Amino acid sequence: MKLELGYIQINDIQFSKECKVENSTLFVDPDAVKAFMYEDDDVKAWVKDFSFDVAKPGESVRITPVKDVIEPRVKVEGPGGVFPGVISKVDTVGSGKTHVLRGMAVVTAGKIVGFQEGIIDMSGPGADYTPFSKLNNFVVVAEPVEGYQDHKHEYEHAVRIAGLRAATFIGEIGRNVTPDETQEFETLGIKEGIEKYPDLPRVAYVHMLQTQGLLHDTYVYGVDAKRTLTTIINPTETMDGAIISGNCVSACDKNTTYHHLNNPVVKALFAAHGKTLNYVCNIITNENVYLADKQRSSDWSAKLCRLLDLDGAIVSQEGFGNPDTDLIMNTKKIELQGVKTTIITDEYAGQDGKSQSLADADPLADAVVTGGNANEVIILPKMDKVIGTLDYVDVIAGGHAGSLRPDGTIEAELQVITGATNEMGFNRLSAR
Amino acid sequence: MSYKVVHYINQFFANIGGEEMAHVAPELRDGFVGPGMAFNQAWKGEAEIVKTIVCGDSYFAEHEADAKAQVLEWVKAEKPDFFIAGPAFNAGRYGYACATICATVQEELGIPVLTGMYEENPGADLKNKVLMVATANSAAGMRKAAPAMAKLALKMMKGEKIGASCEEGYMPNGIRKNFFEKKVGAERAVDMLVAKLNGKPFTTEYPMPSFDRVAPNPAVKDLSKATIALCTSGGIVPKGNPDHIESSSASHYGEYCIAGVEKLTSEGYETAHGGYDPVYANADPNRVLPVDVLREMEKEGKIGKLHDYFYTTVGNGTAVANAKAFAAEYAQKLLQAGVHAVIMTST
Amino acid sequence: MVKEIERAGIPVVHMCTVTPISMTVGANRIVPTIAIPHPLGNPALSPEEEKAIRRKLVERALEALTTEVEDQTIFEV
Amino acid sequence: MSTIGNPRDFRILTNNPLVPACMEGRGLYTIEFHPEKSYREILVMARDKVYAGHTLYTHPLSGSVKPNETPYKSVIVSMEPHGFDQQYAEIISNAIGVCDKFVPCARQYTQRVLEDFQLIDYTLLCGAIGFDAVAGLSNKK
Repeated sequence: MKLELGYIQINDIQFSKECKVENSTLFVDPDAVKAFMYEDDDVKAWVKDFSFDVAKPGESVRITPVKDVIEPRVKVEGPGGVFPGVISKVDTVGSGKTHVLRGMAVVTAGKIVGFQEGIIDMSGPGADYTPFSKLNNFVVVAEPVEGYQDHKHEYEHAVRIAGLRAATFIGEIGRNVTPDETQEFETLGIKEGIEKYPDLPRVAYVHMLQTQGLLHDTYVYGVDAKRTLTTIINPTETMDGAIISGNCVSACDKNTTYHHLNNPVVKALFAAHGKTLNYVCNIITNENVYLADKQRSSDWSAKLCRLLDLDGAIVSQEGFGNPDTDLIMNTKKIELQGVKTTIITDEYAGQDGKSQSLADADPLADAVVTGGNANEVIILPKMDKVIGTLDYVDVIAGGHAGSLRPDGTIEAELQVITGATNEMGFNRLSAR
Repeated sequence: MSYKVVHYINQFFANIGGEEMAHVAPELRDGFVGPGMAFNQAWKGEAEIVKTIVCGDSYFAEHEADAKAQVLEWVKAEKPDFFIAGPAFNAGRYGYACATICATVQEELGIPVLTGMYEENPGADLKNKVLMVATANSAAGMRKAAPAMAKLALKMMKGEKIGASCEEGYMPNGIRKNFFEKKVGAERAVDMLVAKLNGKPFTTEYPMPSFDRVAPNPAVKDLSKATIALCTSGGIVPKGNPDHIESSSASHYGEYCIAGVEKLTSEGYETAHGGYDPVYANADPNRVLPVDVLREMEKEGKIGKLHDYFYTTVGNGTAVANAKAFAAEYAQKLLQAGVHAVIMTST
Repeated sequence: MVKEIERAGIPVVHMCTVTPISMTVGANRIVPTIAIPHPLGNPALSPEEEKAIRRKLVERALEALTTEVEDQTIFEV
Repeated sequence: MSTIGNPRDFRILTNNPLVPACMEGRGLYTIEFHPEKSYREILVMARDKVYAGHTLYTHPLSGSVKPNETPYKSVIVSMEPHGFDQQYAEIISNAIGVCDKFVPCARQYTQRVLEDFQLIDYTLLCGAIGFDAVAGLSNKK
């Protein structure tokens, strides 16, 4: 399957009645975005209002609490449309051409639950830890209707859809723009691959999806992934939004939809494809709460690795605690099939860095890449402007009592920063 | 004004002689000796070696207590800002001496310390206690080792933030620290996998907690002459828990004298453990720590002696790293007290 | 923790109810005990009987200490 | 780790009031509600069951909300002991170890926040056993 991505560089965002991209500036009409979001019945039912803002790299701006980050894309050639099964029809995506508005993102923010977390600082020390400080962010803050408290499931769904719709609307603006740069990605059929690269090791990416429940879900072609068996997906399908995030907890190591669209493992494997390895496919598997599900899913991961005659696999994780068990089960079982693994995780080694980092361990997991210790404490200075609300900073993960100081600085663990210790290996942060 | 440093080296690096001179007793000299010159040069006047202590490796090994006391006395008198030892490279006894004396100075005098040696040097067993720079396995590595040690030492003297082990060159000491790599994690993962697939060396960024096994020690030959100590992770403490061993998440261990105690009574002892129903242990603490039976057997001559102290921690609540550290610490006390065997009870 | 004592060169016997845990923590000489809240006792018995059982368990532990082992060994009572 | 689990064998250990409120009497499981127990104490109860040979059905660290944040926890173990399983024992004892490495926080939550924590724990539990969380909420007692 072959997909061409056409990158349209966005260096600035301006509100304007006319929607267009000109000289790397996105001009967008927030009212039009709003109208497009409200075309969805669930959004209409649960979201009272949206407000819009733009946050640019280097500004003294803090966005919190962040729900999701989404890169606008539009399918210009080939079957299907972006976010299949959710926004577009369920047709298989991943081939043809897709335009990407690179250098920007749609960020959804606003409270869903009272301990909602996720901070993006656009400057200062916090900005070093989140990849989203380097983007021009079109921020959508959602406000729930009265009485939403008893309907958190529905409201979370509505905000998720609203974000995807905003990104879809903006992506559409790039449909007829000539990309600044294009890049092709292709993986081959099993037999083809073996014939073309007879001497290269066959490698797949075992992609673990957060699937524990409300605020901890991931959707594949619109299907709640906790109700799925471990399966195979083409890496290019993920570039068209086949996997989207419904995960709002543990800001530092949740995979936003932006991460899924720009999966760094997919990128790194394509870079090595045909040179040092033969990139076969992605295997997606879940992280359920029920232990028998874990056993089944990890058995299937190992089984598929064997069936595909792999030599190696990279396993990535999402979230804290429970998924450590899936990570170790997957790794152990895949290694026992004779397939070599490297795993990507992050650590909760305590504020002093002295505790055991993972909730599970196995000697077969001997090649580990870490996204850093999420318990490490950081001081975030006061910002001139807050998009969203600081009401909940004191209750977010990693913040501790008094974490919002009177002078406006925040003392908290890295946990609170969106994407700080990403377990797909998106960042340079590590630990020893 | 420059920082004052005391340097510890062995007879070989002081040019006294090799193995045949390893018996020499500690000696205090003014200024730098041998490898100290390289440190002074690297520090460019910001820090300076004011005294050098030279000690034979065999002397240290055979008269450890005396050697420690002598070194402590000299260091204390000098009141330096920093204490540095070695580098010892692959010399086993020298490495042991450097690590041990650093640990002692750090603990007793509260002075920051640093040493350096080859990672497989037996002295490196103390790497979680004493910061040590990893060096080559022979003195030919001095040209690289000295500047690396000097740089880290100066940072420590200035009280600067110490980065992750791989940035600063010290051996991983069990304390995880964040830093920024040159490549993103996914690229590192692909590089690591390709190395692993090609049978090339790679280094995991997070070594899994040790699954090491310790081989069993030889059996006790004669019980009737043996001193047996009792230890427990069941949290048995004197009534009222005088040391406040927490019921969970214990941050310290208890050491209690039971000399002359015939049996543990519910008036005298209780459990601080939060992880199980305490009713049975509180009603009769011997159910967790069998002092009554062992005292009886001591009287009957079945065992030589029940050790005067027992050691207690709170099992599941204790962080793994802490539990290990506690046990390692009291194991040394038991060893020094001449205990022959231990009965450890767990709930 | 048993491992640290063993590492220091002192033979150690681990008296523990859940022997697989004892295996996991790396104990070499293991004596299974009665129950988690009262490893060396049984409140259902009379004090005399209870002490007799405790004595039996401790004797077994001492026996373990005087037995050479090469690998992790459970000394059933 | 082989037991599939019949709902009749589910013993739900919980300190979350939303669990009995939404689930009591709506399935074959048994709910053991311990409002006075802490998050950690629920884990310890589960551990003692597992040590006594009961099956651990759900992961004790369900959810990404950290143990020092949410006061609520629900874990399912078996009604009957089916034999000691080392893997369950490791999972539950590791979970207590993880719980202990988080710095305790003495934060006072508002009722709203507490309810949100209850909701998350409840929905994670529902997800694990296929109980319709939304239906349960709309029939809340």
